[in-house]
Amino acid sequence: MSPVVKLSNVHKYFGALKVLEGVSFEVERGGVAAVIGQSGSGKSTALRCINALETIEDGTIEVCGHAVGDPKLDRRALRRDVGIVFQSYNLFPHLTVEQNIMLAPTCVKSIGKSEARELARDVLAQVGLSEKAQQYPEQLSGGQQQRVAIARSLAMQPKLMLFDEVTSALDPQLTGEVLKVMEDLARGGMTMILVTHEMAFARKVASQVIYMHKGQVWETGPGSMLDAPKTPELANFVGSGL
Amino acid sequence: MSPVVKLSNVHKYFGALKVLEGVSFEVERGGVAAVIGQSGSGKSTALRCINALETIEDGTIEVCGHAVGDPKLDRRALRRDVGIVFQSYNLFPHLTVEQNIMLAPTCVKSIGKSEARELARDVLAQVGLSEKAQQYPEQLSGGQQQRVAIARSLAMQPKLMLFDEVTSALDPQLTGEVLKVMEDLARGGMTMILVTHEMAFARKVASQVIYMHKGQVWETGPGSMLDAPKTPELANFVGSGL
Amino acid sequence: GGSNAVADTLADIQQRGKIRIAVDLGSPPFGMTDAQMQPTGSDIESARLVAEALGVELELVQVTGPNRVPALLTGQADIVMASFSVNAERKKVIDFTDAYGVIQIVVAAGSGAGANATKPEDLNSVQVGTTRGSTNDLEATAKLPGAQLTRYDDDATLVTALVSGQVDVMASSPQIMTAVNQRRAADPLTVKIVLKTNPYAIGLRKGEDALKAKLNAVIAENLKNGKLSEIYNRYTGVPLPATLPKT
Amino acid sequence: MTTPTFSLLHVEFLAWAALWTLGLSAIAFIGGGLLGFGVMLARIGPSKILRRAASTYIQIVQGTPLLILLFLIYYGIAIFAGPGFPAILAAGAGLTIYASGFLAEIWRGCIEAVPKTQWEAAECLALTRWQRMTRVILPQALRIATPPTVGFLVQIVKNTSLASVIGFIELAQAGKLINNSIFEPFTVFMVVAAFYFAICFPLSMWSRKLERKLNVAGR
Amino acid sequence: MTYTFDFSALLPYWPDFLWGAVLTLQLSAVATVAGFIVGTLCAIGRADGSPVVKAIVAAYVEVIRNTPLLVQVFIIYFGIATLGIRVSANLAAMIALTVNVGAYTCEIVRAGLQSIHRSQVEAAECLGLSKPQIYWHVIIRPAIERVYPSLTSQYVLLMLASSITSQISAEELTAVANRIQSGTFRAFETYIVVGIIYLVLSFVMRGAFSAFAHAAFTRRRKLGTTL
Ligand SMILES: Nc1ncnc2c1ncn2[C@@H]1O[C@H](COP(=O)(O)OP(=O)(O)OP(=O)(O)O)[C@@H](O)[C@H]1O
Ligand SMILES: Nc1ncnc2c1ncn2[C@@H]1O[C@H](COP(=O)(O)OP(=O)(O)OP(=O)(O)O)[C@@H](O)[C@H]1O
Ligand SMILES: [Mg+2]
Ligand SMILES: [Mg+2]
Repeated sequence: MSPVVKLSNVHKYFGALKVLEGVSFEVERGGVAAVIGQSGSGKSTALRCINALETIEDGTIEVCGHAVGDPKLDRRALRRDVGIVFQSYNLFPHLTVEQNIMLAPTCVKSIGKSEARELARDVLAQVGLSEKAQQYPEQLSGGQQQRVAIARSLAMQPKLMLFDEVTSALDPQLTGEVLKVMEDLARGGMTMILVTHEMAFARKVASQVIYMHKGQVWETGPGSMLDAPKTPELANFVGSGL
Repeated sequence: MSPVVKLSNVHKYFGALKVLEGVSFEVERGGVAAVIGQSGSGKSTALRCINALETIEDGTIEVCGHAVGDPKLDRRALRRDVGIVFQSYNLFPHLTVEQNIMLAPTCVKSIGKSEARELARDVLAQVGLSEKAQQYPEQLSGGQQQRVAIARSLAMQPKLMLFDEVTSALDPQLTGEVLKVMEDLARGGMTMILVTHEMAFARKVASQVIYMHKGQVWETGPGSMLDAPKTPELANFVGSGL
Repeated sequence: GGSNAVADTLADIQQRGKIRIAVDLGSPPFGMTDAQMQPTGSDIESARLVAEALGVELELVQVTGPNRVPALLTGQADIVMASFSVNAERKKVIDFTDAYGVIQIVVAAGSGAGANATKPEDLNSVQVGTTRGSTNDLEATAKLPGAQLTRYDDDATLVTALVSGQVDVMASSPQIMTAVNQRRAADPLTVKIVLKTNPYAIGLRKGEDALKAKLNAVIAENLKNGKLSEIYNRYTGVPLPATLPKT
Repeated sequence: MTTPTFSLLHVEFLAWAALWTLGLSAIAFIGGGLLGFGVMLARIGPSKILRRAASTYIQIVQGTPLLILLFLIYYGIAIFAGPGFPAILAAGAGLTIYASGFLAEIWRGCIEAVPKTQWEAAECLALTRWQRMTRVILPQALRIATPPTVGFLVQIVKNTSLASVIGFIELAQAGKLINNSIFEPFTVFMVVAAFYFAICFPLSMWSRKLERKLNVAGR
Repeated sequence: MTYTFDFSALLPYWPDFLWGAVLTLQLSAVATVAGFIVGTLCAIGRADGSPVVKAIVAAYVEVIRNTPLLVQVFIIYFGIATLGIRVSANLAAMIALTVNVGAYTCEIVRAGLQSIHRSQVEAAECLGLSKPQIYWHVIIRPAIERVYPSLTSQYVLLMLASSITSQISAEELTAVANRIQSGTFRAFETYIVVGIIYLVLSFVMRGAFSAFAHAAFTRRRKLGTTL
């Protein structure tokens, strides 16, 4: 079985700044990869490259059979297979929760209104927000908004979900709500890559931990690697991080 | 010797809200009064009344010989004698550090440019920022900005200095820098009133502690009073505060 | 530059059953509006005559003085009837029919500056109002080199300036002077110097020989039957001279 | 020849001319809005050439006096499109071009005021460029764009007065005509000014109210 | 198309174009400086004046902003004369443009004044600065710095709008154009040339404004923030 995501020797520069310097890793179907590392180590950039939000200078990225580096890449096809959730939710403020969720299925997959509404109901139930369908984003708490953002991605029934520090703007209680949703997803067999600062969560949910440092994959392995770091950098990171 | 500051039975309302309800205290020349109390107890308001930034409804305030409650008060004369430093620095962003300091002496005291520049050099040395004279405020750290604000007040050679929670926007290290400057000033014999949350500092520097509660001076005495509160409110405050 | 001779505007006019005549409603009494704000004036009446004679409908195209030649060259109008004085510069780019009226260019002044002027030198460094780009402007520019010419966009603005006292001397037609004096009773203008007597005619694009011939015939007939003179007299207060200068 | 004084008849004449001013403004606003929207799309679009062209267009329109623009259009249309073009179309075309240059720039600012992350989020949901624009960005930009757009409408109404120089009879030209028959410049132009004020002031107030509302909503 | 372009006919007139452009720049420069002063004073009056002053300034701003410049030019030129004062067309044009741009400046500067935080004023009060000193050192300078881009656009628009004053015989660029085209009968060519001259003038003006900003706003220069 081929991996869902495969990065090989990816290089990414912002002008003179080398942000990714030969990043390689792969994630199997149903795998949950937790990407950790200091601020500025290139975690978000790696995620954005996987979703073709950034172009790369060198190396290859294959995602669900799409060659992401290829200039002829069909971005919309890629994005039908990949869902991404950001730290800052990015819900559309002028649409209700339900409309937020229905937008992409109706526009992109040309699903009928009523079917899309049913879909919305399903994913909202999945994130535990069935009763908020008619609210506007600003009427929701941060944690609820973040769960709607996840639901919105889920409605496209992606093969891969990317999460970029989805809890770091939330207080501990709200964080708990969102982590629970993600745990459910993982248990349901979704392939996921999550950038996170929640070591405990990474340890518990991730099938694979990727420690990034200075734009490189410094260490990678199962969750237990956090308890026995091989490099001094990870040891230092884990020690200070929690 | 008459006190530098004397408040007698001061009342101050904001509309229906009674903020000061009969506040009386005095500070001798060379004295350092630390005003403590919960948020909303009227500490800042008391300080602003002393400097005629607020008008009072009843009572009298005498500061360096000026009758502050008097409608015929010469505010500019008062302010030549009183310096005040706020929590939010309030430096002028379009002027360099040196220009910030020189502004009032040249405008108000009609001192010549070169003399004012020398003065600026002196007070900057006093707060340990000689090398920052040509920088703009936004190029400085919070602690440095706060020290410039103190220097700016000092340049007017006031007889009394008021400090309103000057360290509460700063992290511990920067707080230390600013407190050191204030300690030096106290040791140099400056009359000072400081609103502060730093109990340890109050205990160490203040010749007199004023505990405000619900718009009144609830308890007052030497620094040692903090170790043996007479009222349950102060006991509670000291207990929770540190 | 200029135009070529392929176009036959007369045929066009007859084909569409309508003639577009450019008039200037800002130059009383040749073109102006009446109390009901309808176009009126000797040029407008004459334009009606022309349209009638051609047996076509009349469409008035409003232009200002400086726009008269461009209106022709760019085809905004078929012909121009707007106290359009004949002069050599204009003849280089457009064509004129025979004259159907005359217009004098005079310097007129009130009791202030220029009151005693009898020759152009008397107007040195005196402020003289005129209409930008008109023959008056050209004439005054040439003959009053020492004067301070103040140029307004149209006659109406010139009249307003004279009435309101912004200028006290004008280089324009006697008809403008009459219009001014109706509003300036306290200090009426009188003619000081006659700079030139100009025939004015219908302006048309070059090479429109058929149209020109037709218009000349219309003018000749209406001069003979006295209609043009009657119109001229009605609006300017004086009859047309017995013979008009050649154009 | 008698010289009438300022009368109700003239006010009525001005009122009719004011209707022409409104009509011309409407043409300019609708035409300018459509053209300006297109220019704005080109200005923020993916094609570098179109972006450059749109930006040049905007700079030229914004850097040329409307008066000159009107002259150019008036004579230009006649030269290129043949004779017989009514003044209203020339005036309408001139004002349309003028309005499009400014509206394009105003609206570009509003669209760019929608956070970049909204574009990204829409992109990540696999929406096409057009869908992103119409479903996500425009509805949000609309809110921001309303106050300055209404504000600009005032500029258009006022600037229709320049159409008088090419012989179009709107409010200002009507004023000149009346003045031409009665010579009371001060009265006539005061009344003309009052007419403009009556049209523009409510628009200005409306624009300000919208702006305040937007600021209170705080985004 | 029965029209042949001929720009060569305009060549002999280059000094006229030049002088027209010079007068346009002069008109704009005077109106810019005077309008800036008028507008700033009005903004202060509106922010800090008595109710009467506030009402007068508000009325001035609203009337000017809601009526066309063309009509303002006529009223001022003929209105002043009706009062018995004779001014030259250039002076009347300058007055009209100043009155006009003053109202717009007032609005822009007012926004700038409002953007200065109260605490800045308080700090200056506590240092004993007098009201005029506070206005000059702490409020106006940073406020102007903040709204400088809007002011720049407004003054460039003013320069373009000055073409309207040709109607009352000010011999600026557009008036020159009208005269030249009626002498050469090359209307289209003339207006194209004049349009280009205006474009150049507006670039020159923007350049001058940014040079001024570079010299005047030392902080921007030092910190490298763009305006
Ligand atoms: N659009 C951009 N242009 C230039 N530099 C960028 C851009 N985006 C990111 N960078 C830089 O790339 C580096 C890596 O950024 P990235 O956001 O990937 O880090 P991160 O690991 O996600 O950090 P954090 O934990 O703070 O989110 C940083 O130094 C950042 O400043
Ligand atoms: N300008 C004002 N208008 C109305 N109420 C005010 C104003 N300034 C202060 N207050 C109210 O007066 C009360 C006392 O305020 P003050 O700022 O003096 O408290 P404080 O002791 O300094 O508190 P903190 O520690 O939070 O600074 C508070 O309830 C506050 O809300
Ligand atoms: Mg990141
Ligand atoms: Mg306080």
